[in-house]
Amino acid sequence: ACDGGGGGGTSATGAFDPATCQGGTLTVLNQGGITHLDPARLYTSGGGNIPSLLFRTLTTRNRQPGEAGAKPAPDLATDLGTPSDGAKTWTYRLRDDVFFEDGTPITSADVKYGIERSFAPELPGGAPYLRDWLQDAASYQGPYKQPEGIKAIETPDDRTIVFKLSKPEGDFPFLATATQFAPVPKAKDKGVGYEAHPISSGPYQVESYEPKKSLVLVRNTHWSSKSDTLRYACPDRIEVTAGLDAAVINQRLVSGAGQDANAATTDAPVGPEQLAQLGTGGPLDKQVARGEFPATYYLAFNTKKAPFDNQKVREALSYAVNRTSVVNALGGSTIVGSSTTFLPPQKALGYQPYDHFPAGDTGDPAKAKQVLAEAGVSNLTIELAHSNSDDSGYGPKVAAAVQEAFKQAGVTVKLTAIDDATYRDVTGKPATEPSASLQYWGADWPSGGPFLIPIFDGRQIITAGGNFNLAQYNDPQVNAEIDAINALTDQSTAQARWGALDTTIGKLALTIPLAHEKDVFLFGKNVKNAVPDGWRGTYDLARISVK
Amino acid sequence: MIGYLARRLGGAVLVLFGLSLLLYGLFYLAPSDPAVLTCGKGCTPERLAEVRHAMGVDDPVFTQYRHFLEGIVAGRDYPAGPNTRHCPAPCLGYSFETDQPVTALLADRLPVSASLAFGAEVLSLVAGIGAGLLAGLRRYRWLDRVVNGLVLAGYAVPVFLVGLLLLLLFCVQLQWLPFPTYVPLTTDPLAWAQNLLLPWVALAVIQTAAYARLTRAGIQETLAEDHIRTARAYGLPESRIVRRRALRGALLPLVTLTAIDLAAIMTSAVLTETMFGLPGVGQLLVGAVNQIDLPVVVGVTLLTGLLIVIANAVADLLYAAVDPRVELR
Amino acid sequence: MTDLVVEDLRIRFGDTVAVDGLSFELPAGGALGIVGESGSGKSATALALLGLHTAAQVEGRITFGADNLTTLTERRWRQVRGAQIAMVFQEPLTALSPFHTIGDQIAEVYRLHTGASRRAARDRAVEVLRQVHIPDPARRAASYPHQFSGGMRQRALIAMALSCRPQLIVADEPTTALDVTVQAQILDLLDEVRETTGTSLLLISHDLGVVTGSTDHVVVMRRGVAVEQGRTDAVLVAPEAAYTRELLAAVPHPKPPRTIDGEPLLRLAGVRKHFRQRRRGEPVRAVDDVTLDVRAGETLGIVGESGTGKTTLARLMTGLLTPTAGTITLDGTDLRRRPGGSVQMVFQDPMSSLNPRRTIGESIADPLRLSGVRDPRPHVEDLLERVGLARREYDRYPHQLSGGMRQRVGIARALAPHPRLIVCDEPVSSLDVTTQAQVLSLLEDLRTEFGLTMVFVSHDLAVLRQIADRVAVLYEGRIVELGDTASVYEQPQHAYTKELLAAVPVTDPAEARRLRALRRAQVTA
Amino acid sequence: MRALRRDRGFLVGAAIALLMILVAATAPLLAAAAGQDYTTYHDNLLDSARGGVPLGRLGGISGDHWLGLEPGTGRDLFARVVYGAQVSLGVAVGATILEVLIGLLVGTAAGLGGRWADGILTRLVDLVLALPILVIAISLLAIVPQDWPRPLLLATVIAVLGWGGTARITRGETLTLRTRDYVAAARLSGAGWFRIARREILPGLTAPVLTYAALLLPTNMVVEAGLSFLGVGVRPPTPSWGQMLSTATTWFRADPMYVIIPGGLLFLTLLSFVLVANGLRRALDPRQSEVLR
Ligand SMILES: Nc1ncnc2c1ncn2[C@@H]1O[C@H](COP(=O)(O)OP(=O)(O)OP(=O)(O)O)[C@@H](O)[C@H]1O
Ligand SMILES: Nc1ncnc2c1ncn2[C@@H]1O[C@H](COP(=O)(O)OP(=O)(O)OP(=O)(O)O)[C@@H](O)[C@H]1O
Ligand SMILES: [Mg+2]
Ligand SMILES: [Mg+2]
Repeated sequence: ACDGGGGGGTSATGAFDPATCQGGTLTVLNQGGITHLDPARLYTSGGGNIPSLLFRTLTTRNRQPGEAGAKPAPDLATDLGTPSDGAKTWTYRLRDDVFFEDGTPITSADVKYGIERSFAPELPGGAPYLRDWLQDAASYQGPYKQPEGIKAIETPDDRTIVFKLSKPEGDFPFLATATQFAPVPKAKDKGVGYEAHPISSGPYQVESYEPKKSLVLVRNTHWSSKSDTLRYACPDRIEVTAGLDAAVINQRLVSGAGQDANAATTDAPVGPEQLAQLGTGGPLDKQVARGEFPATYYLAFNTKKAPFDNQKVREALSYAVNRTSVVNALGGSTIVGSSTTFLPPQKALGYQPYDHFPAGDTGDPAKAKQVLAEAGVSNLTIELAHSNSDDSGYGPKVAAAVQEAFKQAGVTVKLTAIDDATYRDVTGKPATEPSASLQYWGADWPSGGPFLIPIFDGRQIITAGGNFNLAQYNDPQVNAEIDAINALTDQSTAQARWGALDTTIGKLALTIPLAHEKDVFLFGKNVKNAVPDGWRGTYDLARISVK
Repeated sequence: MIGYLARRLGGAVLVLFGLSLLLYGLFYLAPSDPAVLTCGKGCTPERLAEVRHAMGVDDPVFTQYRHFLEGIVAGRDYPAGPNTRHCPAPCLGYSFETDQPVTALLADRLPVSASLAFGAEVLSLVAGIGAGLLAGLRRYRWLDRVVNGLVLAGYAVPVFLVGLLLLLLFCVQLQWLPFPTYVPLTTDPLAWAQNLLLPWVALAVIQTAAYARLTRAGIQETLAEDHIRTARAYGLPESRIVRRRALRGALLPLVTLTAIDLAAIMTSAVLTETMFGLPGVGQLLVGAVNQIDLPVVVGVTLLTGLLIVIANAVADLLYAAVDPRVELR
Repeated sequence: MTDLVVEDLRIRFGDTVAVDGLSFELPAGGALGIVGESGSGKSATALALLGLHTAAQVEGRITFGADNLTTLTERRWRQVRGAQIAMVFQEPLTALSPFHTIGDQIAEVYRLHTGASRRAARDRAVEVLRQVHIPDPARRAASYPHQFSGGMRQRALIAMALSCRPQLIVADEPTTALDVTVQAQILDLLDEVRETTGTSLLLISHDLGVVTGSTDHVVVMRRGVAVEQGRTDAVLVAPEAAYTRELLAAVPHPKPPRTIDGEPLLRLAGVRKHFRQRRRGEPVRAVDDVTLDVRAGETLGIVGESGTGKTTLARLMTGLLTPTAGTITLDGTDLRRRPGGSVQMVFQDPMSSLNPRRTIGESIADPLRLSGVRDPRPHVEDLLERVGLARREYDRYPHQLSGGMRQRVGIARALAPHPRLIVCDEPVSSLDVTTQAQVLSLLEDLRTEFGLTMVFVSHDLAVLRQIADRVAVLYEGRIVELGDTASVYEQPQHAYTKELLAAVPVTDPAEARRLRALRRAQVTA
Repeated sequence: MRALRRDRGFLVGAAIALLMILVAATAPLLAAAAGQDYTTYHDNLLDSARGGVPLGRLGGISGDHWLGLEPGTGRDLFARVVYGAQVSLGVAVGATILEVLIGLLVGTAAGLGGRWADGILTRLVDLVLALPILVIAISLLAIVPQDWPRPLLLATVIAVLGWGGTARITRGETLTLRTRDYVAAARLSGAGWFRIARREILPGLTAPVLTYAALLLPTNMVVEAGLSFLGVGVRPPTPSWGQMLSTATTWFRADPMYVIIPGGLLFLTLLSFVLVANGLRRALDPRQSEVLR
């Protein structure tokens, strides 16, 4: 059932020559806008699509299709970093030929300062890992209140930067792709106002920026393709328009009138309108990129609450679920695939197929009833929380599909809608956590760790809020295994053990995996080299050409 | 006149005050915490507390509201990293979500909504009055019937249905028009109009129906008035009577309506702006509500409330200007 | 040369026949009056003379000079209207366009018919305004109609009629909406205009007194038919048709004097009622320092022109309004503490005084129910019978009754709770003369039968003379004269009372001429 | 009333409106008659690879599914449409009734009350009229506890924000009615304000308020549809026409029937109500009837 991730569709990449792709204006049509352009405040997996046009980080996405693309690659740094002290210390050396948009060379102090800024409460929103991973950083309040800086980051010279971690983290090269690892010149830092014009280290710089509305990028003349082989930076100019309706975006990409022929999108997957025209051999088949971003839709049980403290009940419901209806509710089999595993089917994450509660695609209500009877439970009524918005992927439609499937097994489901904006807030606080809820989890980087640790590591149960271990599952053995895998710096060994761990935990039915994401994106008819990468499943703006 | 304006202004301030208090109250009662969204995924409780403090949402609601009022009157200073940011009066604060000053956001979005409302209003006035006149003068009975039918149908179609049909017909099927994007009037007037044409039409449908109906009724009503009979009794030709006498009386109610509607359209364009992806005030608001972006929600609401109040005052002034009988009180 | 000849005029609105075979003649320079009660087809006839009917079928012949008006084209009509035949309408408030200045409206008509220059037209407008005695006409020409009083508006309309020097002016009830004094002025003006310009005048009115002094011929209409016509002197002095006699008989006549020295029932001492105005400035002193006793058993008349505070005073007396200053006592106790139903009122507008959504029986029964009567229906039916209505009218709704019947219902309702005092605010002003006479005699009968005390408010001196024992003359909120009816009428003391009396239209042609002369003398003096 | 019986537009409108009300009232029976309910998924009848479009022609219309299927879920469209009628009409009618009640209460109180009461209530009405309704409705619906009965809540929210017009009209009418002489007559016979309001004023308010309410009904229906369109309307699996239309926007070309059926019904129902309102106004509003005479 798995096509191994990424790289389904587009034309042969062999014909594409990055050396002659330069020129033209690329239009990007997006639904949601960029709310922040400050590298400290961005939370995008692997530096995202648009930010990485501006910010170079210590490491970056490898931007290859398929499995190869799920690996980090050196960016500002000369390599993926040198671990020592059992992966508790990571040392990077910066390249010599990297400059800010004003021509000043980038130093290790700039990288350190960039990271320190992300600790300031004035600049919230970034990924939380560094607070946890760096030694004694949890209470650091940023350079404005504590100018002395973080001790755990050392810059012995202008080119070298050393990170001291509190525990072994083999995934550090993945984390170093985050925008928090982008350099920020202290002299240019305006705090909250910095994002109006962040100083670029990448191929483009900001010409104009209005949050959630528009962003215009032009070439950064101090960037050179010699120093950066991953970003092709073909268009001379990139104009992002945000706040559009998904259906409108896709219609525009299909009709391709005027400048729309040179358009692409980073956040509007195809809708049913276009799906009907895809795969029919029509012209649209040449304008589509199919990939897979590792992400899972699942149903989470709160095992601290009855009846889900009873494993049999969880198993019974795992039998009852009808994945076909869930897939249809999420947009059909072209843009989601049904899942019986928590890890999405990608090798980089360590995916190992399993189906502990085989019930076919449409569920096995008879078996579910039987298991419930075994457990001595009858006339079961449960509550299921979901978001009030279908855009989230855990909205009313999926909830209704689950409700209907459970009804077949004699289980009554009362749906509780929670406002989308507060959904994570409510479900992430054990005090307010519902007994069962629909959830979605995407990888911050393509590795088993960020997928399994927040969900199943017992030490990650945060009672005050922001918790993702919704089962509130705490097994010392599992915790120990997680630590052991974290210390591995060899990815293939790590992958195998993540997969095994997932298979083991899956037996407990702490969650019901429902489906995994697939990504089908259209692009304008003049757009070339729109190849989905293996990391995010979508094409990379840094490699697209409109010439 | 001055006294009148002063009284209107006083009333407006009261209404706006009530509105903002209401919103603060509502948001305070709401279970959602804006800091959670700002802080992002995996935010620890300690970090959340810090962020909440930095955003100023850890104060009691009355303190927050007081700061807000002070900001409007005297401006406010906000912590912003290495230095503080001064938000000059009338300060509506900074967006929780994007950290932009709300006043700037509003100033940025207003032209879009205003263009939308203005065009739609002009369109519906022209079409509505035209149709209403044709029907009201009853030169041809069948025309009256047709217009009447269209008017009723106009009342019965929701904006989003019209918008959708228009998009599909003109942008997808026929491709006569571009998918609407906002081009400022000052940049390219032609592109401005071309892009806004469909949203205008979509928004104008209901208004057109209302205007047609009003004009039709107004014309018939004035034509039945005594002074029209006088004009006839003194041999004035019918066309002149219609032009000089009846139109004035029939269009008078429209004058007041126009100003009020202009404000009403601007505030109710949420659906249209969302559907056509136009970056106007309505779209700003929908996003802000979803993101619990209190300063923006309050700002938009105050702005729209202010617009309605101003529109009402303008309507009264206009009415007094066109109808010599009216005196401002 | 320009005789107006109407032959066998028939006007039909669908099935209703408004005018049925009317014929009359109006010689050049003559003045013809048409009188008749409401709905008798007067306006229909006037509109036919100008070809202004849209919904009606008009048959018959109307010749005006050389033209047969019934066969004119619309084009030719437009040349006739305003230029040869001009019309003055009843409602001066609505007959002028509110959006244009008086001068513009007159000038527009003038320009249309003469093709004069703007300037000349403006000058002509000022000229005719001066001719109708608008003070400072050059300035007032720039005023809008709402800035004119009712009388001035009517003058402006007459000025408009004059502007193109027509051969005929048709005036349809030109004074009905005006005060008596103003009415007299307008009638005098029309007369003067006729004399100075030589136009003929067709004057329509429901009031015999109005046509008496201003016309030489009169047509009496009833239900679309002329029941009598002839020289005014002849018809009014020696009527032939029964209907004309009825009309003349219905005109109020002085009643034999009665002296009443009862105890004061209602006492008003220094009563004022001021209404604050929306715009800053002096409040309206609707009633200003009125001291007055209503004696038990008498009928006190209160007379005054529009806006002098009659209604306000009446409402004060019933307790519907509370005075700004002063005291009102009923039987020695403050009026505010009166028992419910002890003071009742009969209102002017019979349409608005009955709830259109309730049967008339229910309306009358209400006060009875409130005073604790369980089953008021028989009582109410008795009352209905007493005021001259059938018992079964109980279940009918106001709109199913005629104006006179409605007024009877209003009286029955006032009687129901056995009040000590009934205040009648212009109870007959909106009724036809004949109906008016019936209602007045009903009131008089009831007064004697029940020994009622009444306050009777009216603007019509003749009516008061028939019903009141004493009369108070109200002028700008003050009582300027108070005395026995006979003495007030015969030896008026106050100048205003004199003016009022001089303006009263009378049905005796000789008396009418005398009064006109008197007024002329007053004006020139 | 006789005028109404001769008004063809009114008769057609009333017939359709009655039919819709009947459909809404008997939704469970109708769905049962069709052998369907509005929650069951028919995944086997969908083309999952094409996003979940119903298989077969015309959105899957068949003997079993009279109006076809809902794309994406395969729920029976006929059942959903008739239940949707219940919600759409129920919310609109409920909101209208509430609005009229609040409006009547506030309007008569302001009209009959003293200068102070009138001043305060009129300010309140102005405030309500100045509220950007859609905006506040969205925030309100996001704030209230999610487990409250949704249609009731929708009706309440719409009414709470929308009673200003009724109140204003009621106040105006009351102000004119209270100057009528029959009110004075009632006072003179000793009736209190409450009795006057009930017996003399209220009957006079019926016509203007009824005609206004008749126009409010379709307006409220549009508001419900709009709120559902923006995703804050009724909760699944409860269907409503507005909600269907909002999902339908993504299926426009893939499954036109899913737009045409609820869109057409919404249009038809709104049109019928507008026709009824129009007829009522002509019959009850004397000003209008004068013009027509
Ligand atoms: N437009 C019309 N349509 C139908 N019937 C009409 C119309 N105008 C007048 N009538 C009827 O014609 C008859 C005569 O009306 P007309 O207006 O001439 O009476 P009038 O003598 O002027 O009465 P008033 O003193 O009340 O002005 C009445 O019965 C009236 O109801
Ligand atoms: N409620 C009120 N508010 C303000 N002014 C009022 C009010 N009622 C009456 N007035 C004013 O008081 C004055 C006297 O009015 P009132 O109605 O008593 O006159 P009237 O003699 O009855 O006139 P009419 O003959 O026209 O009925 C008028 O100038 C009127 O405008
Ligand atoms: Mg008449
Ligand atoms: Mg009066």
